[in-house]
Amino acid sequence: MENLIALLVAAPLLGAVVLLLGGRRLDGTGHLLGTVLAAASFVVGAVLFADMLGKGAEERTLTSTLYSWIPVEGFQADVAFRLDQLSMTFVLLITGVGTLIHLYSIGYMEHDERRRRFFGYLNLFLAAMLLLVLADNYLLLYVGWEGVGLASYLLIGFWQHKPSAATAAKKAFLVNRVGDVGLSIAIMLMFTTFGTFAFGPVLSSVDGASEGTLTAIGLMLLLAACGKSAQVPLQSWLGDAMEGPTPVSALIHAATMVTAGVYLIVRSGAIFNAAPDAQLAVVIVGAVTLLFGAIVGCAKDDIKKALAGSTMSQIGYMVLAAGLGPIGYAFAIMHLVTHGFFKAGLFLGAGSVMHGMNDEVDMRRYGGLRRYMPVTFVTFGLGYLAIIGFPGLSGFWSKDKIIEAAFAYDDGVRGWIFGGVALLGAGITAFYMTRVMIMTFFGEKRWQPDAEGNPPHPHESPKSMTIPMIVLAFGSVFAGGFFAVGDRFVNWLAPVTEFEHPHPVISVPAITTATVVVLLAGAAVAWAMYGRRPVPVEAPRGSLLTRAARRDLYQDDVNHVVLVRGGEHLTRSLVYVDHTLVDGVVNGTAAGFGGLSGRLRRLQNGYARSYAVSMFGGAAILVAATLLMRAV
Amino acid sequence: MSATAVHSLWTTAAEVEPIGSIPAPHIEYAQLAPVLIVVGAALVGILVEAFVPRRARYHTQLFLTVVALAAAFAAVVGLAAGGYATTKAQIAAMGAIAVDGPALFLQGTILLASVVAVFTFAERRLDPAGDGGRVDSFAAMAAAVPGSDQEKAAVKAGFTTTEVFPISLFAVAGMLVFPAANDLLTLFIALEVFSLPLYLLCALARRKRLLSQEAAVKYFLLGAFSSAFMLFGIALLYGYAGSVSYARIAEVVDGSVRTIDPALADTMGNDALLLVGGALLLMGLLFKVGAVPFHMWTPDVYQGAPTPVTGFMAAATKIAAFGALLRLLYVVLPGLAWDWRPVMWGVAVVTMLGGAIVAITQTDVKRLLAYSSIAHAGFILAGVIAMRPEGISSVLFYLLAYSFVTIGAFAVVTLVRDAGGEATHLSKWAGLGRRSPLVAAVFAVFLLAFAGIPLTSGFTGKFAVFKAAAEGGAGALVVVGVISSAIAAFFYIRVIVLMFFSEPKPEGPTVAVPSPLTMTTIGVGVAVTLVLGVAPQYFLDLAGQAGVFVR
Amino acid sequence: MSFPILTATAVLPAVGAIATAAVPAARRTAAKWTALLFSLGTLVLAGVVLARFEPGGDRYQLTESHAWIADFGVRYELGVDGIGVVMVALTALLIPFVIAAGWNDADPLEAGSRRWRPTQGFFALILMVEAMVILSFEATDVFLFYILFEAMLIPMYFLIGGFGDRAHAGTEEHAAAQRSYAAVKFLLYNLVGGLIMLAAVIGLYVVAGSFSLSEIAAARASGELEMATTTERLLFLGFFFAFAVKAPLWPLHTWLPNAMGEATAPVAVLITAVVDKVGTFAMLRFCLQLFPEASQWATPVIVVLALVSIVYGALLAVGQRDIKRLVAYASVSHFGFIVLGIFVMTSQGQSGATLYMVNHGLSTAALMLVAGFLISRRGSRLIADYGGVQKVAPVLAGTFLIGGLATLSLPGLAPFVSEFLVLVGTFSVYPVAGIVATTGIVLAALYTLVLYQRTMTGPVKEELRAMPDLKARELAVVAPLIALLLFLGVFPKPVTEIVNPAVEHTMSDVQKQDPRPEVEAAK
Amino acid sequence: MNPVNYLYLAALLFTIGATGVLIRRNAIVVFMCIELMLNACNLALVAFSRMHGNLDGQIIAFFTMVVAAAEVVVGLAIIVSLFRSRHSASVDDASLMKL
Repeated sequence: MENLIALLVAAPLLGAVVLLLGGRRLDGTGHLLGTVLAAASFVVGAVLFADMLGKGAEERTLTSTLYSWIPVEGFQADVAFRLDQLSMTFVLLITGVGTLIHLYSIGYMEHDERRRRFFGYLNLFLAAMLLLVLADNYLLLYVGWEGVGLASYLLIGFWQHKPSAATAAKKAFLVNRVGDVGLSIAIMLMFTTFGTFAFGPVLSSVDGASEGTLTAIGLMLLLAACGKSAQVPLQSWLGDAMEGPTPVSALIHAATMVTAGVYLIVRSGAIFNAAPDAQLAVVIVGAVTLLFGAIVGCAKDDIKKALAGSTMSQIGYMVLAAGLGPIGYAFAIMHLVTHGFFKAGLFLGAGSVMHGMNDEVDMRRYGGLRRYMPVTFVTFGLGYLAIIGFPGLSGFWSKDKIIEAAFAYDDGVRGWIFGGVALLGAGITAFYMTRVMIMTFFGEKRWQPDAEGNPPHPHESPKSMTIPMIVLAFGSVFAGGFFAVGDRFVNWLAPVTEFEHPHPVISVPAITTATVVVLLAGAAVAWAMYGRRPVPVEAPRGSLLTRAARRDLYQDDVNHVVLVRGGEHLTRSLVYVDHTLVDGVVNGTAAGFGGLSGRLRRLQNGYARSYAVSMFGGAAILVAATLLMRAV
Repeated sequence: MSATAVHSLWTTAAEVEPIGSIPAPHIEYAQLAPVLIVVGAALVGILVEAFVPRRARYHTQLFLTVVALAAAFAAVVGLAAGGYATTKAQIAAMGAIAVDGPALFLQGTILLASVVAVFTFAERRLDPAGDGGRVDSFAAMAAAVPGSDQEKAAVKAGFTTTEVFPISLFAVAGMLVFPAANDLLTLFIALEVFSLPLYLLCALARRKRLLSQEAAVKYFLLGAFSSAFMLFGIALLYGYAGSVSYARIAEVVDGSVRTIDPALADTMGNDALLLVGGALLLMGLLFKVGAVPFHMWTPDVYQGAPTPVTGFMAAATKIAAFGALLRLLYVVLPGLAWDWRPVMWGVAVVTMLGGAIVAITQTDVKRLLAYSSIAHAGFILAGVIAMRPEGISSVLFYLLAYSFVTIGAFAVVTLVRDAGGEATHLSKWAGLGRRSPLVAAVFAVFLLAFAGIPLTSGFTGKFAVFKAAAEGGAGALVVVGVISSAIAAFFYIRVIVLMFFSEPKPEGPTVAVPSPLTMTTIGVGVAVTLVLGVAPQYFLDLAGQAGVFVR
Repeated sequence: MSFPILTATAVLPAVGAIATAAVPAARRTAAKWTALLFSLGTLVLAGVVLARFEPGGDRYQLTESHAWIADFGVRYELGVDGIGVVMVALTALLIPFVIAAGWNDADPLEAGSRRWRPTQGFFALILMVEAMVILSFEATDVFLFYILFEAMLIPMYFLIGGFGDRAHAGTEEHAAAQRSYAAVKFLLYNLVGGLIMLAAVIGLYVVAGSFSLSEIAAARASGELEMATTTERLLFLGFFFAFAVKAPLWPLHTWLPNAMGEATAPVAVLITAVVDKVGTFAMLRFCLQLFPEASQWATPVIVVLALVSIVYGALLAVGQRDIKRLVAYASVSHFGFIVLGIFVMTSQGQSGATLYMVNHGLSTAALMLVAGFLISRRGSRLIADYGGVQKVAPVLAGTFLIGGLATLSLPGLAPFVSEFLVLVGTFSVYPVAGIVATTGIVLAALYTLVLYQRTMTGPVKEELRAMPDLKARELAVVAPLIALLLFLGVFPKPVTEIVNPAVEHTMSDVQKQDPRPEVEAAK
Repeated sequence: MNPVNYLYLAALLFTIGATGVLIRRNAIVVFMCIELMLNACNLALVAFSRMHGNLDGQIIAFFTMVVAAAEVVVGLAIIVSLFRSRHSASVDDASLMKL
């Protein structure tokens, strides 16, 4: 069985290599090959899953070491895999959703002449992501970590001829790099502290290390997580990442890659458990992002950007949960999975809408689409109900648990604060998602002809696109319930993440009711604002908050002024310094000698008698010096 | 003067030599063979000028000269093989001449250098042939006024100044004696014997005669001036020690003298005589090696003199002068080391730096090489100062290496010509590498050797002297030397850049194809440069064995 | 007396150089092939050396020793340790690519004098450089090394000054001026460094009375050779200065951008990927072995300089408008990493540094050569003159991207391994330095991706519409490099296991132990 | 009388000669000044010879005269040729080569 693990990664990797090196001759069949290999990976995952279920909770962890990667004195980095319940969860999510989205892309990218390459990149992503979750040590995880970053870079910038896409891709990579600094420093800290960075040894010998060190490691891991999972303050790239093709947004920037941060934190749970300060930081980041994303989501008219905001916010929930420690890990992952289903579904739905609307993304130019694309409408609607946490659907189970856990964060003020934030978030979520729903599928048509002037003819998307949507819709409806009933999911994960029951500051039923009330309120407000009144095609100026939210709360502007401008000035001045100062010193010396030479050679004035003088003087000096030597 | 005084004069004299038996001087002809051969050949050369018909003179003289030099060299080798360089080293000719390692090594070097230099003297393919046949780079009729009808006639008739061969032979003879001189008188005579012919040779350029004459005048006046100082120094030393023999003076200086008569005791008490005398003598020699501040004749003379002569001077004079300097400092004045070493330090430093710095802004190849020769003099001085056997051998080696590079370089200079004769202005050398890569490459090799780039003789020599200096505790001097080498590198590189990386000028000079003579000179130069750079061990051994003075 | 394989590795290219130079002016292609074949032959020999080298064996293997200049205590002593053998292999490996990449760079534009043979000269010089570099990696005699260290400047100088990049702004004269300025700057910087080293070399001889690395090291170890602290420090500085110029280390780096900017891309690769490595290699071999105490004394300063190089180089790379200068500054940054790794004196640091030399060689070669192909197509080095290349020449763009990703040391590509090793090695002894250095990886991403974005993405520039994609020859040059980058990225073991023993030797020279971890982790 | 005085005289003459070389323009006169210096040396030599009571000094003096004569031959030849081509014997006119 162990040997199969490598196969999980190998299959999509093979696909990537073949598709990218294959050249034109694969243009016809490339996408099929890619999809098949993704599916193959999923099948392998399923087999391993079945095998795992067959075992007792304790011996479910599989490890396999392929070879010693970097053998250097006192430094052991192996290419080794670890398949336990946690990674298995991810494997299934990644390969499952991944396969569906491959399927979807076949239709979605039909008319793109570079489709083969697109599938190559998708496979590359799957390979990297699987490597990330299967790695048995942090360094190998780092490889996957940057690998998914690369894949996301390539896919965001897939339409490279669009400057905006290229810029977005670059931005994504750079912001992620900042996070990666955190990860690499964390790894170095582990190395200096434990002399290794393999999961087993590190996590099992945490007790020995000082809390300060662990806090440092924790914070560094958090920084990494912020980068990858678009958490404040490194969230700015996610919105722009929507430049990529919609399947990419669905797979990478909703379902899987962006959740890697959560995985990292949960995986490193032992470290965080021993470093409460780090945990607090995690919780705060989660809470802030949760609100940040939600607010941004409320103001965006670009459907994908709105969903992106929501993603940010939902991941905020997960991070918050992960920060709560053993009471939250399981729920974080659970929400991660359910979110994977419904957010992917939502994105695919959005993609399907755009597909029918000449790639229009502005919701103000949609309206009344439910009649024209029923399947999309239904699936999207179910996803919508799921995400707002409508009782009974996936989102309800996972999110509600997180809110409970948040209230349970050390009985007292903190519990109230973070619980409240989580609760509030739920309300805002309901608001902006309702807004999206209404603006897209209800109300009157506000369609506009596209740049070429041909009006849109909305139509349902081909089967290859709708089937994945339907499957995901099922997921978004039932997954949560399935997981929650009898704490299936929690028990499943417990051996890895350990679990203790949260004890909220107020009773669980109260919290649940509060949640439902809040979300209904949110939905109602949204209906009042967008359902009852007609939606203007041109966005109104809007309140201060709205305008701020449209500009991602000015975070980009700050970055631009501080980092970009500042950086440009810095480099420019450095270039100047290098040229004038560092170089100048040398050239100056040379010039100095030249001048000296020019002055000295004037002594050579051509007059024999002056030469004689110098000789005479020289003789005099010689004599004088000799006598002087004797004198002293 | 009273009779007793007169008598005492004799009697005191008698203490040096037993009364009444002033023996007939016995001369070890064998040991002096090199010098004698050269002098003899020179005299024959005069006769040839007198009696052999003009047509035949050139070949006769060339043959005679080369054979003489070769024979002399053979004699040197013979002596060295006979152990005179090491075990049987001795003072010959009534104490006048030392036959020892350094002397023989330097004589050998001088002779070799002279041979290749004479080849360039004899080069006749470079200047366009006149009606009277091919001509070399010496004046058709030195006595004629430049541009006068008389000269035109002489040129038309294709006269050539074949006297240069005997003249140069005389110079060589003087140079052979100079480093071997074992008393001050011989030293002085040798100095004049090789200086006077050089003065003349400088005046004999075929082209640019005004410059040539000017060079001669400057060289002559300043040379005479310096030799006057030197002579005065000799006088004072003689006054101090009461003798001109090196051995004797040395004894007196370090106080190991056995018999002290009252007069000697009197003068010995007066250090001023010794110090001033020594200083002036030193100055005379420093003038010849072209050390700052006695260097100022060098650029002008090097530029004005006929290029073959310049090469000859630059190489041979330096060898001879440094030989004499070594002998003086190591044999005569070691007892005075504490006094002269600091002074020489100063001289070495200013010479290295001065030569290198002034060279940066030179625009004439020959002047450039002149200044570079000054800088090199400084490097060699660093070795001289070491005051240890390695010092001697390293200097000997350096001289060997340097002389061939120099002659080669100047030989290359003779090849680059335009209407006005040699095109020595640097601007004309632009793009030479494009027009005739071979010549440029060869010259580049020489320049790199001057710059002391590894795998050339220049590096080995520089390393040797610096090493000796460092071992002699002159580390600071080494650092200065290194710095000035860096400065020097700059202008050698400049020439290379000019030759290879700048576009050739349309009206640029042509590169004359020389006869086998000059080719040999250049070829030997390159060969020696590379051999001494890559596999110098044999020659280092030679210099090492030769590095012991007889006293 | 077995076959002197090490000498052979140097002699073969030298012979090749002569053979190439001897090819008649008209037969340019013949000259090229001669050069290529000889370089391949050298590669084979290097392979043999690699094969015959036993990682577990003596420190110096395949040694040769012959009397040379007894007066100076100089012997012709060769021998390779793990580091040396790897560097030899790297050099021998890169030269064929350099030659193939520069295939048409030296064809004379106008028919000059019939004796003017630029093409022959170009390839002959490259082989000459190869010979000297290889020998300098094998020399275990300080004097011999010094000679090569200096002598290799001359052919390099002619390569830079004589065969400039034809893509230049402004007139031919201006370009020529720029070129010779760059060449002279290169030569003077290194010559000054070398001469200062010469003083130190002489000093070393005066102190130690020998030039043989092994002898001196042994004498030092046995304590029979005592160096006064000041003496040792002065000598160390003399040596280090020369190597720091060559490496180049801030603030002695300014010759590199000029040289790499003006030279043709292959020559630029030769400079940064091959010749400069001699500097870092020499730090490892000579500075640390001969002057361990002084090295440790100087470590803090050097670490700081290295950090400055890393950050400063990267920032300047961001600020460049000229593609090749950008790569040059990137190299400055990378050399900062190498020096850092060498002087933090931990096994990881030094293994990393050695590995880094190899990987940097490969990655820069890849990036620079592709850049060269790009530049030769458009005839401009300015980033601003490009845009949207990936649309017209996807393969070129792809290879360029991979080269760039290697430069920013993306995990999975070789440079990541070495860079991370250096970082870990640094962090374990100088945490702050480690963190500062880590910022370098962000900047690296910045300049690489900005370069890629500006040149390859966006709408296609008019002038580039007709740009052809990589030709077979060019692909043949780049593909193997990329393959190697990938291979060593996932499986660096072949190199590390050769390097490790050598590193342990060095560590014992400087009497350093790796810091123990805080906690003994439960394995 | 005390031979030391001759030395003082010699020194004086030598200095006069040297000064002459430095201040006079006419090549011939300069040359004569040099001759004067040589003769000063001769005087010194002879004086020392007297003091030490051996003959070396006197012998050198003779040699010096010969050398001086030789110098005259060479020197005049050069100077005359210079004079003929420039119609001036001023050493300062001969300053084409400088810097």
